[in-house]
Amino acid sequence: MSSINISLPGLNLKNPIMPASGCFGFGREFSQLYDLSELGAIMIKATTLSPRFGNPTPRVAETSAGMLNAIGLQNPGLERVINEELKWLEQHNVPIIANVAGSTEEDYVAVAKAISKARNVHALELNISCPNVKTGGIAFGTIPEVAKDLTKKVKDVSQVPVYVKLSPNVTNIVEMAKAVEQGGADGLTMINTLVGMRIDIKTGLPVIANKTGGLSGPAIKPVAIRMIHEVSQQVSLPIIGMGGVQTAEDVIEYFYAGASAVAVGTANFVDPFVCPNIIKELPALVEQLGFDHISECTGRSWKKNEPLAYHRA
Amino acid sequence: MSSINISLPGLNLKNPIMPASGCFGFGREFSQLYDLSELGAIMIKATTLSPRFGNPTPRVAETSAGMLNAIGLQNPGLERVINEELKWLEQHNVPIIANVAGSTEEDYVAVAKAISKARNVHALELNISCPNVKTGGIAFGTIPEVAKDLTKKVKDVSQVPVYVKLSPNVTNIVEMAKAVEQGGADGLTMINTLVGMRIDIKTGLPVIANKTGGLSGPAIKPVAIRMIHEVSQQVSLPIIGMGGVQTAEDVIEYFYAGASAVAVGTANFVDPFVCPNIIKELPALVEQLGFDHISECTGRSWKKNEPLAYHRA
Amino acid sequence: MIKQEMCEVISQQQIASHIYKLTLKGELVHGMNEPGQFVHLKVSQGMDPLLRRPISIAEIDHENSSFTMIYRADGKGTSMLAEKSEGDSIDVLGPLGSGFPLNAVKKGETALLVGGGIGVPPLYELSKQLVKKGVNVIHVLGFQAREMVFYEEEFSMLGETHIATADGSYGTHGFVTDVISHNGIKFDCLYTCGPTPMLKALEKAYQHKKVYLSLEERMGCGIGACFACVCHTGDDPTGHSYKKVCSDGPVFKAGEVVL
Amino acid sequence: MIKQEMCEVISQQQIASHIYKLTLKGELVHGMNEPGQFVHLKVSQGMDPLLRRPISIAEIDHENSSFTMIYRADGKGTSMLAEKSEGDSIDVLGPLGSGFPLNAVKKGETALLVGGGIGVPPLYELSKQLVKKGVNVIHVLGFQAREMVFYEEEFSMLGETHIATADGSYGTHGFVTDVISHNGIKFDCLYTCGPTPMLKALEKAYQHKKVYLSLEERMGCGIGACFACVCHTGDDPTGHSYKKVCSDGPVFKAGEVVL
Ligand SMILES: Cc1cc2nc3c(=O)[nH]c(=O)nc-3n(C[C@H](O)[C@H](O)[C@H](O)COP(=O)(O)OP(=O)(O)OC[C@H]3O[C@@H](n4cnc5c(N)ncnc54)[C@H](O)[C@@H]3O)c2cc1C
Ligand SMILES: Cc1cc2nc3c(=O)[nH]c(=O)nc-3n(C[C@H](O)[C@H](O)[C@H](O)COP(=O)(O)OP(=O)(O)OC[C@H]3O[C@@H](n4cnc5c(N)ncnc54)[C@H](O)[C@@H]3O)c2cc1C
Ligand SMILES: Cc1cc2nc3c(=O)[nH]c(=O)nc-3n(C[C@H](O)[C@H](O)[C@H](O)COP(=O)(O)O)c2cc1C
Ligand SMILES: Cc1cc2nc3c(=O)[nH]c(=O)nc-3n(C[C@H](O)[C@H](O)[C@H](O)COP(=O)(O)O)c2cc1C
Ligand code: FES
Ligand code: FES
Repeated sequence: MSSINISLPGLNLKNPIMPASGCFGFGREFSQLYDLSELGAIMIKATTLSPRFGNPTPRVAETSAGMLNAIGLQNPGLERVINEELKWLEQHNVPIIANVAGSTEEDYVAVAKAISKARNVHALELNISCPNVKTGGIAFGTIPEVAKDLTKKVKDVSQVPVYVKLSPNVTNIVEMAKAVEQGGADGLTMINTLVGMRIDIKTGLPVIANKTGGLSGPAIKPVAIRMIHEVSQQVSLPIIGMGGVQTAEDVIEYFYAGASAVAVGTANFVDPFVCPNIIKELPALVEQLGFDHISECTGRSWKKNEPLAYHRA
Repeated sequence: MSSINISLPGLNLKNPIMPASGCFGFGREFSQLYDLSELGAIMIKATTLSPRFGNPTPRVAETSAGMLNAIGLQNPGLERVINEELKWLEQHNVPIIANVAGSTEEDYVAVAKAISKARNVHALELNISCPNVKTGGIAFGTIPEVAKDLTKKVKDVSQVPVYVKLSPNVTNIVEMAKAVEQGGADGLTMINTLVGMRIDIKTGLPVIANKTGGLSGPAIKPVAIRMIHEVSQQVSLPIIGMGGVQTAEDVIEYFYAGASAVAVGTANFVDPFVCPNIIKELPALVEQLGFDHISECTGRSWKKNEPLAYHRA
Repeated sequence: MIKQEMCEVISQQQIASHIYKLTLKGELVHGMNEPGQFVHLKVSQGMDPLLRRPISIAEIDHENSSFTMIYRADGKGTSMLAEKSEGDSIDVLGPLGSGFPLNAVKKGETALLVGGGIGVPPLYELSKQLVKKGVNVIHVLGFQAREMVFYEEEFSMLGETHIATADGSYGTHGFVTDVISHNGIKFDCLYTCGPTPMLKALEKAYQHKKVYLSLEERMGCGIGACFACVCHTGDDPTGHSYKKVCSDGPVFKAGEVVL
Repeated sequence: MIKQEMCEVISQQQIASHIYKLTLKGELVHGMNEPGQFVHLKVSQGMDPLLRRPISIAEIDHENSSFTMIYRADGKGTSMLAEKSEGDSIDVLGPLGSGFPLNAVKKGETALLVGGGIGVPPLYELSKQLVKKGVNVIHVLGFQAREMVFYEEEFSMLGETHIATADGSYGTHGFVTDVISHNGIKFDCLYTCGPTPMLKALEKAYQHKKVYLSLEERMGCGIGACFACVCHTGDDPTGHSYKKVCSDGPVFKAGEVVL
């Protein structure tokens, strides 16, 4: 059986699989279903300085092989996340990646500074790409200079490595990646959701109260794979890939594209045991493909040009 | 039964349904299956100045609720399109929208000038958004000023109204739409495909020889709906919507978002009779929804805020 | 204890216009105790449709390890569900949420159960359990029209049962609230499930009474992790406090959350 | 005449490792005349998977309005196809493409039919039609291993039949080309279908002979409209001339297109 442990800035992971931010809350619910320490890491729900209620409902809508969400960064706020959620998570032996959100630079910096001190937070995920908040936010995720500056400011105060979460809703994703690399990012996570909308045929109105929402799920996987394939060849930061992952095969596709770890979002709603199931299947699949260690898969699609020897018998 | 005829610049359509460019060739194959004059219009395959063979195969790959293609604008070139394909199409009583492509401004202008003179060409579709050609192209579809200039130059020589086909692979679609509006466009068609990739788990290499391809099909519908919803509120040009349309209900969703007609691409491969089937179902659906004319549906989702009275019994 | 299990279809039958009754067998039945809980169903193995569908538990049969749901086949998912037949299996996640509190009424007291359309099903198990406890039950069930009425007989066997239809094609013409006031129905506790306007009307009409309402909301996870289904709380109607319909509900005490 | 029709499954059975034989009934059978044509199947009603799957016609039975396909259940679509059983219906588009020309050989002449793996099936109908015409047929069929061999008996009943396996677990060890030269097989016309390396080897080895090859390519529409499946032509190998595998092929004369 091949090895699937992975070492990334700040993160020594027993396996490269982690639930994506916003799709796993703070872990409490899933802890009733399985042992959270089976996970490589957990990306917790976005945390903002003050508590946020988020958007009105309906907040989700189904689409073909995907879903839209406009939760609007609902969370109990920095203080309670640290004192209640992260504290509670300490009983589980699993590194936490804290998703940091805000609408001003000051917000981001304040959250990053405080949350990066929490004992079990091993890395930050700088969420400059949430499509579901009206104020400010958008510039952070779409203007390279702005993203770079924010990254720098957050890096200055963070006690742990900073991964920046990129938005796919841009003309030039490489430009964004390079900018945050220059800003001092330790890694990238990509992709956040594509902005989308559904309109109810019966009412004539958008299904989601916020009108637009973020498109996630298998539908967006080809976009994510393309962007990671492109970015991983142009920057030297490790990438945690996400978007539509449902199976161990999907994980390998992300690695081949250039990812070094993978997050699972929407699929947790379809099959709550998807993460432990993938973790169980991964070592055998990596071996079957002829690799001793999963890290050999990273960037395979652009590093080598000849096909693998392996073909399913 | 409600009416579904539609009047747009250059186009008096008996119905608002037309096959999308590249998914219907020049109509010859489908003419063996049904009478082409049933269609509102036909958007023919992209035409370039010189013949193009296109990309190596494999050129297509399936994705979740979608597909990737990298045909690479294969076509027999301007001269043969005019003398053979458009000539052949003359026997069918259906307006043609000619999709114009190129890698330089001169190419575009030359094609537009000549093809707009063809007797059955009622409008041009300026393809500034093909993701599958390596040279030049990309700037036309992503830089507002460049798109505006090109539109202006093409408008200057075209004998028929010019619709500009927008790429979804941009940060700000409204900016692009406004630019081509200023360039003198008579209408918009949107969206072209999203750039995507799939990697074969067995070979470790991209499935498509060109590596990246354009993502189409139901998977991208929420992105298209969102963009049309946004653009239709900001520009005053009519929009021909496309992306994942498979049913009469999808057509209505596009109209509600802000479209005035709809093109069907990928679905022609799934069900070759999809266009005539939608055309058959549409009048009854429009009536069931409580409209006398389908044009009342255009922009419903942002023009009115109260839900429709209609609920399926 | 929430479980995920492939449950076998024991029976499926159409019982009214577009309304189906589906009985599944599975070990997770033994985790079902409170009436008013629901399950989250994956109706196809592939990704069309992608998400699960929340459906209430209408009847629990611990002895046979089976449970019954009643649902309306309307959209894609429920229409596909209606095609399942004996021997097929369905991926079930549940039981989910917290249901109707039985201890809100005592033996000998009267409970009024008010259901609207597809909100009727969870009241059936509730009624059975209340009757077993010795509670006197009265049912008021509202439907759109005659052809959508279901389970009248089943409810009648448990207690007094009134039917209202919106178009007057069956039972009383009008709303459930009309039925209650016209008949001067008295009760100690009211349990209800149905469309939000109905819940609102009942909450308003019986402010001074013990009222429990079962809510519906679009869901992602169904287990409390995604924040798709939140509502404001009654004591902080515009603030940050919230309840999740899927895990804190779907049943709430009147006033606990903003409808 | 291309038709789209919901065809009924008459029978389905597994005939070798991962290999299935599927017989469908439908009126479009009456449009099938040339061996080597294919159909485009939609294996599910929804969009998972979205696209059709091209599968060759292995046997045509005009009398019973039925036709048979033989396929390997490998990916998602063919695996779902393997789950269909008697009475189910499948959306079929076809017949498509142009097949093997029967008139390339005359009565009394010898035709060599060479198939590799899942390229074997269309040769069966071809062989039957050639035999009916009075042509002498010889079959050389290559497979990966013993457990993947199928239709040996069926082909044997039509003419001399040689089997080769890549791992030597059955028949001759090696490639079909080895079998042909080792046995000194003589023929007037060669028909072949299988993996591209095999086609290339045969094309090269028998340049002076009449050779017809059936190609495979990833398809979109299957009817010639999308330009997914084009290949360069032999007389203009790097230019703009092209042939579409789906509509000009899948069968081409050797040299007509670039493999
Ligand atoms: C706690 C709870 C219990 C329920 N119990 C029952 C029951 O016992 N019987 C019954 O018939 N229905 C019940 N419903 C409603 C049922 O979930 C929807 O009718 C069903 O999800 C519609 O799915 P569809 O595929 O037919 O429709 P589609 O329109 O294809 O659904 C698209 C998406 O919207 C969601 N959706 C659509 N309508 C609703 C709705 N009313 N509530 C929540 N999500 C919705 C779907 O789950 C799906 O994600 C319940 C809902 C909730 C929240
Ligand atoms: C003209 C023609 C005739 C064929 N006849 C037969 C036959 O008689 N028996 C048989 O077993 N197979 C045949 N094939 C191959 C068959 O089409 C593929 O095995 C099948 O499409 C794979 O689908 P999947 O869902 O199992 O695999 P997936 O990997 O899920 O398929 C993904 C996508 O790739 C396409 N694809 C994958 N492999 C191939 C391939 N080898 N050729 C073309 N497209 C492919 C699929 O159609 C689909 O669009 C034929 C192919 C062609 C072009
Ligand atoms: C309901 C929901 C809530 C989400 N909330 C967040 C969030 O708070 N912060 C964030 O960075 N991403 C959030 N995301 C995006 C996911 O983390 C992930 O990037 C995206 O969904 C793509 O992965 P998937 O296709 O596996 O879901 C959310 C996604 C969903 C579906
Ligand atoms: C195989 C294929 C070829 C295409 N070729 C062209 C083209 O030549 N010119 C063009 O403007 N768009 C082309 N498109 C894009 C479509 O016209 C359409 O914009 C897109 O596919 C979205 O619609 P759909 O989801 O209905 O397919 C092509 C799409 C496909 C799938
Ligand atoms: S549905 Fe996910 S929190 Fe309720
Ligand atoms: S598959 Fe579309 S042209 Fe051949």
